[in-house]
Amino acid sequence: MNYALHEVLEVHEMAAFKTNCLTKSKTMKALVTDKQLKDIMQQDIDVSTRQLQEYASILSNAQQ
Amino acid sequence: MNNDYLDPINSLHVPELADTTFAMDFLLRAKEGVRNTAVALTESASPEVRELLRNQLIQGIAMHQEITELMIDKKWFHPNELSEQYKLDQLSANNTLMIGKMNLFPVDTNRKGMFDRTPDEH
Amino acid sequence: MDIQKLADHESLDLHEVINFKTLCLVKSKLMQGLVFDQDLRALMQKDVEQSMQALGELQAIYNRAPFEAPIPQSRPTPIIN
Amino acid sequence: MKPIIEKLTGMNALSDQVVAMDLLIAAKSGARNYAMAVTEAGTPEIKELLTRHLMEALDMHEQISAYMAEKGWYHAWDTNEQINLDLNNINTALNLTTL
Repeated sequence: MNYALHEVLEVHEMAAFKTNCLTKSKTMKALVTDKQLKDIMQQDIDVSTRQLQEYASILSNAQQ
Repeated sequence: MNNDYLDPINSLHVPELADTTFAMDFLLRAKEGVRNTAVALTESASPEVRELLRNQLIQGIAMHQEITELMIDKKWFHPNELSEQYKLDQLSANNTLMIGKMNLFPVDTNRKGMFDRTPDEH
Repeated sequence: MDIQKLADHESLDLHEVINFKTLCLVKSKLMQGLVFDQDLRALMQKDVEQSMQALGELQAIYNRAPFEAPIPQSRPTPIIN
Repeated sequence: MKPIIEKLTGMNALSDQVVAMDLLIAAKSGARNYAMAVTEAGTPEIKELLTRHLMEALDMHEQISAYMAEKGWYHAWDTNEQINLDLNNINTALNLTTL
């Protein structure tokens, strides 16, 4: 592992926050009627999914 | 070291001490600047304001990076070796406490008399 | 609605950012006289230049705050005598 | 599907407006969290990643606030109007029946 402890902790923090957001966006999208809002949420889901995958790879690198 | 600010023994290691302190101040300012700009960005609605703040945010992050690298380079900052950093933290806290105990400005610092009239009035 | 004016909340945040930038600029400028390491000094000078540019841009946009007013020559309340 | 869920959960107050507001607040706190994280990162790789994510969060925030302004759910330039809207929303939330 070549990351500093505090950055790993920050990434962990962001990953937890983003996981929460993604879960909420995925479930709430079903409750939304407006097409435009649905589109924005889908976009948020796509971006968050990719970001979480990036975090997962950093976190697994950081694991000793 | 002793508490006499005029004793030359106290000037030992002053350059290192001063520079680490100033660099740390610089780093903290850069950090706070990035955070402040990001908060302001999430409050702004006008496109011009957003554009301006976004550019300044990117610039701020770059400046923060440069300061971090300089400090690591000069061995003033050890983000990857926590016990090294611990030693520095404790040393600078001790030194600063010592400065805090010194009587640095023994005479009256009121210099308002130097500013109360223009030279022509004499 | 006057499109040229800024919104209340963003003007307040500009106020915060401008004051912070002003303090940073003055610190980076004055501390150059105190530092020993010349690399650090050079970086501070770079910060001064960037901050001056940034502060000028912020001022220009701050002009459009809803509470904008004519700027006096100096501070209105003197502290001497 | 929506009316059924609303009936079942009693959440007919969970309108698009509430969802959009939730998204806006998430984007906003996301951007702030990212700014914190960027200034804690030292490894260039992590810093670049977080900076990119910060910009994406800001894009999302911009998009969702523009959308809400368009729908009349967000009045950036009219504080009084925004306060009226807030008071309305507060009342809606207070009058929600708990499950």
